[in-house]
Amino acid sequence: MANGHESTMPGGHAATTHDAHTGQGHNVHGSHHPRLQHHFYNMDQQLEASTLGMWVFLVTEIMFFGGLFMAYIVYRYWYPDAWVSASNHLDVGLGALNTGVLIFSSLTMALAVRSAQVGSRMGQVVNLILTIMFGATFLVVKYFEYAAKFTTGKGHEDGTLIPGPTFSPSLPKAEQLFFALYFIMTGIHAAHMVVGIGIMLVILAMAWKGRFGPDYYGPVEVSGLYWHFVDIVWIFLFPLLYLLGAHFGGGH
Amino acid sequence: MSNSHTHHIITPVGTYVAVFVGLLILTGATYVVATIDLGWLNTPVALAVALLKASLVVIYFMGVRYNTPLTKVVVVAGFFWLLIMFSLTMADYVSRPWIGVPGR
Amino acid sequence: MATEMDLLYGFIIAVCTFFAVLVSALVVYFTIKYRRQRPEDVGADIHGSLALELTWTFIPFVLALVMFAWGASLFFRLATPPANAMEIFVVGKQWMWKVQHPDGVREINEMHVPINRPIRITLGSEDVLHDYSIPAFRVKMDAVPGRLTTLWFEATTPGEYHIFCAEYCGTKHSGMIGKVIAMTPQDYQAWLAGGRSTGTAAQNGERLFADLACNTCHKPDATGRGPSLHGLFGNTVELADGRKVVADDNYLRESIMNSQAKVVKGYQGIMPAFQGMVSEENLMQLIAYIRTLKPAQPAPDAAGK
Amino acid sequence: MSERHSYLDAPHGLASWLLTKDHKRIAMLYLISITIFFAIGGLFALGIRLELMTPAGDLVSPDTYNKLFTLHGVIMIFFFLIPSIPATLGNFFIPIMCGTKDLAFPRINLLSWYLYVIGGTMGIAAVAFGGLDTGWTFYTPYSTQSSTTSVTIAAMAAFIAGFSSILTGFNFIVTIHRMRAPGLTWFRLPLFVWSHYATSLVMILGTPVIAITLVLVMAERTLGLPVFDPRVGGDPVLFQHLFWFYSHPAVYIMILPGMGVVSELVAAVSRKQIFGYAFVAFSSLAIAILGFLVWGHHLFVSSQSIYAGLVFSIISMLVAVPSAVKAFNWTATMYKGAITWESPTYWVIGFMGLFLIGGLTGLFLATMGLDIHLTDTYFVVAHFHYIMVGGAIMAFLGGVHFYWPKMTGKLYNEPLGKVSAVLVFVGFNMTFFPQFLLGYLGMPRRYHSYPPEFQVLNLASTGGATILGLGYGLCVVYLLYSLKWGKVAPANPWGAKGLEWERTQSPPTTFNFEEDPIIVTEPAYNYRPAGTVHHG
Repeated sequence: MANGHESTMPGGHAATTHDAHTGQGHNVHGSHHPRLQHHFYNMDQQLEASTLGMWVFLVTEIMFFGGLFMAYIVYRYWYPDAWVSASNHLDVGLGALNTGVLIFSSLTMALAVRSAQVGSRMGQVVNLILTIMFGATFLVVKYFEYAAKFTTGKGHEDGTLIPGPTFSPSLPKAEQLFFALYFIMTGIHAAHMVVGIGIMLVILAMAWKGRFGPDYYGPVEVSGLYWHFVDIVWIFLFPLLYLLGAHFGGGH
Repeated sequence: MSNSHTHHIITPVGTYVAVFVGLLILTGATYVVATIDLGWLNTPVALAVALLKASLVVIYFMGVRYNTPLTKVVVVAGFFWLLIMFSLTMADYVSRPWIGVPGR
Repeated sequence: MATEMDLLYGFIIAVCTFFAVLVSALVVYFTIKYRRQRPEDVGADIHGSLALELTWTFIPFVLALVMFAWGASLFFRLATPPANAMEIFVVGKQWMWKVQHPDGVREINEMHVPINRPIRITLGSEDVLHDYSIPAFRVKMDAVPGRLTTLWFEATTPGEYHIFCAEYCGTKHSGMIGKVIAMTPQDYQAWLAGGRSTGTAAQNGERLFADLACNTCHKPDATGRGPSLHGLFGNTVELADGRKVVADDNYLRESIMNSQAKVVKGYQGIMPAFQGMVSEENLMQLIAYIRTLKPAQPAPDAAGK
Repeated sequence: MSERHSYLDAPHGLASWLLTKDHKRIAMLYLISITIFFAIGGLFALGIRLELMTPAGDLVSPDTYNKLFTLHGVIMIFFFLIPSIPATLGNFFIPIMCGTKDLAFPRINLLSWYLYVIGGTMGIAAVAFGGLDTGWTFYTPYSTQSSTTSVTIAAMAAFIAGFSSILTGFNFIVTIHRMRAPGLTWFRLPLFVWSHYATSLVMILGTPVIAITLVLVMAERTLGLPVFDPRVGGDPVLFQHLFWFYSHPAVYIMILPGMGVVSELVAAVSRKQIFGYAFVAFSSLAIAILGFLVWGHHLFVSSQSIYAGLVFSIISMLVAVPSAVKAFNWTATMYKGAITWESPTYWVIGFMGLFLIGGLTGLFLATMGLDIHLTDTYFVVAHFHYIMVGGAIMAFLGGVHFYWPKMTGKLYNEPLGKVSAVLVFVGFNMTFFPQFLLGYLGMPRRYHSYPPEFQVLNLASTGGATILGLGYGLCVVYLLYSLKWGKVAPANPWGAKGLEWERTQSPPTTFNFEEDPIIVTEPAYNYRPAGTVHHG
């Protein structure tokens, strides 16, 4: 059991082969894997640690976005009318389009992880490229949505929808709260998308080099978790911001 | 602690595609429902659909189905804490008017 | 109230002192009594005692609940001013307190009050958070921009008492102080008579109501473009979206400053928002005036509210 | 145990430290950085106390004074107290107590330190670019509309430091779940690990909320996006909800690790099994969880609904119970112990005295009717200093004195260790006990000048602060001295139990253990192995 490799370099090769939790020695992968970090017993423990780590990190992300949703709930409770009328200024079609785009990207992401699990290099590369492209599409659509709010437009002919001095004076003041939250929520979401695309580019490069396979796909899976989470945030933002019902004469 | 080999189970492509189709259908459904006036029910329905969609992503795409119980606890805990924040803060906002008009 | 609060304070001090002395004494006693004699000594093989654990979980639990209940009942009384209280309007502004008496006398950083009469303070803020704190009466309340808050007290002994701003508000936070001057009712009346009044708060509010042209839309009957304000205060209002709210100070405040927030059923949201055009003091005068408006006709006028 | 290279001397060079992934080296990097920030925060405190010697605001201008107490708070909370025990002692000992070579994510651990340094540098930059005068609480609308100081830089600094803290907590959680040595079950873990687990929960669940809240403040200040602006109908009280959702639990980030250290110390100095292990362990979790449900007790006079106040008040009262359980269990642990009279004992007894007062005075503030009178006064200042300085720092220094031989391989001057413990205890009480009285008499906090009748108590406080400062200074001197001239420490100078004492050398090797430990019996607190004779 003693490994005797105390002087191994970080990322090195010292490894023993017993399970950390049951204490039962079992030789999963024969000799240790080159991607096994020195402080893990085996690849299973390493993978479990990294997925748990990502889930714990996603919990912090839930709370991070949670603060925004909290503000949303409070002001929507206070100003239901302003919320409905402000929602009218958003483009439901583009919002729905982006929802679809993100769902597509989640599918290709899931397939990219699967390709790594079954050891298909091309599958990983193709699916990751698709994921990145869908992500980029989302951001482009978002750009056009933002641009429409930076000038005058239908329903706000006398000003912009940017809270502050240029905000359309004919609209209720509380709509500024809506748009402040709209820009911050979608902005932070978009920032997460940008980070996600950056991560996917790195993963793509690694996949291209054939780093991943059935024994080692932790990085693909873990970054996939992050990508799906960003998708989930949008799944909530879409109905809460765009679909307040009033567009179509409904209640709220 | 679950068997450490469970996460090696590989989801078939068909499952992923089915979930994907389901998500698209739900997106369409929530859009259609929003066009119908359900009164106060509109938002709960929209949220329920969103929750369903999110659950599909979490369970299938993110693979919680095959993950350790600990992962499930972590996911639930995240939402539970969110609920704590929402409910106790709203306890303030909802009950502010209860005290009535001072001096009356 | 101050006496009752000090009684509770005394009770908690007694409980705390008891436990602090108990634990400290035990720790010191054990340290001396069980001092290690030989380097190789180890302690007795004791792992715990369920009975003890339950005891020292239960006793603090009960004591905590007693403190909670006692404190909460005091708090409720502090939060609900008596109906017969005399109302004084106070506005916090960086860095002064502006005080407005019911009959219109105003002062800055001083507040003259009669003794043996509950005083209710309606508190607003012109800029940032402040806090109107009078330690001698054990009361304190934040002045929150965007809303009106309330506190009340009753002075029993003539004298001068500190007013502090207790919520940090910038450069001269520690200079935002003043004094309460509690006087006998006769002295208070004499003091009021010596002060220069420009009419009562409600009279000033009435003047403003005309100056700001509120009266062109809000007419005594339901004929104006805006709802009638007569008999409004303290009653329930039905909004355009079907919600019902009580027309309290904060409702009136919001409807003036941020008029689109709550539109009354049957009316258009056409009133301009007066945020930035009406000072907090003027706002209080307007509210004082609107409160005085009695129903125009005896019959209940639900639609016009 | 054969002498091998310790983590300190293999490999050499500055780069090997700045790029290290060794949790022990990162702990030492943190120890150095937080000491620097403690010194800076302490200087600001010195400025505050000097100003308050006289009732008139005559030493510094009001604006300078406001910056002094703001920066004192920001630096002490975000850059000293929050990382203090977790990032140093926790970082160093959690992997060892879990019987593993490192934390689960060594690179992220290093990243956490770099984020801390970047945040800290921005904090210093905020001082350079006009300071900060909002109070550490960043209350709106003062912070968003009124203040002309570098609020954005400071908020960014706290934001980045927050992520450093999240990463630490996240690493601990994964490590404790996934990296424990074979056979090291949860109930064989030292209570230090339990309390850090609870702390980590607070870090990962609470910190993101302050992060987003600070983002909202920055957005309102720089981009004009009004989320808390009352002029468009926003609610400043919403900021307070979001702020205290993190910042009240943050108090437990500061004190829970201290409770963990004290649990270790009480058992070790008494050479006795901790009394009621499960109760102490679960009380940590109870404090962490209940701690999330009480933030509204900071809002009793802020126009929060009184009904919500009731809920927050009663839960606040309940937090007192697990804290009391801990205090009673520590006391009971000493019963029939074999108590040494060495330095760690002095620190731990000091902790218990101060924490007791700090905790009990919390009851006054949780009691709604009394809180109205006491909140925003020096009573509150005294209360939280008893918890954070009397509790957390006393425990931190107790832990440093206890673990110093293990961390550095050197023994410090034992008599001086006792002298500084006594100085800190006496100085602390002199500084902060008068502030309870000041608060009861009504002196508000954050006051640059004050009515003359409060001067005597303020003078006493300043006098006490001098002694307190001497105590801390002395500590630094003899600990640094020991690094060069101290006696070489044996592996287990206290005769304590636990993996860190019995299975590693002093200081430990890079990978901690000679061989990976496999645990068959509780490693910590096992002071009475079966069959030994009772010494009475």
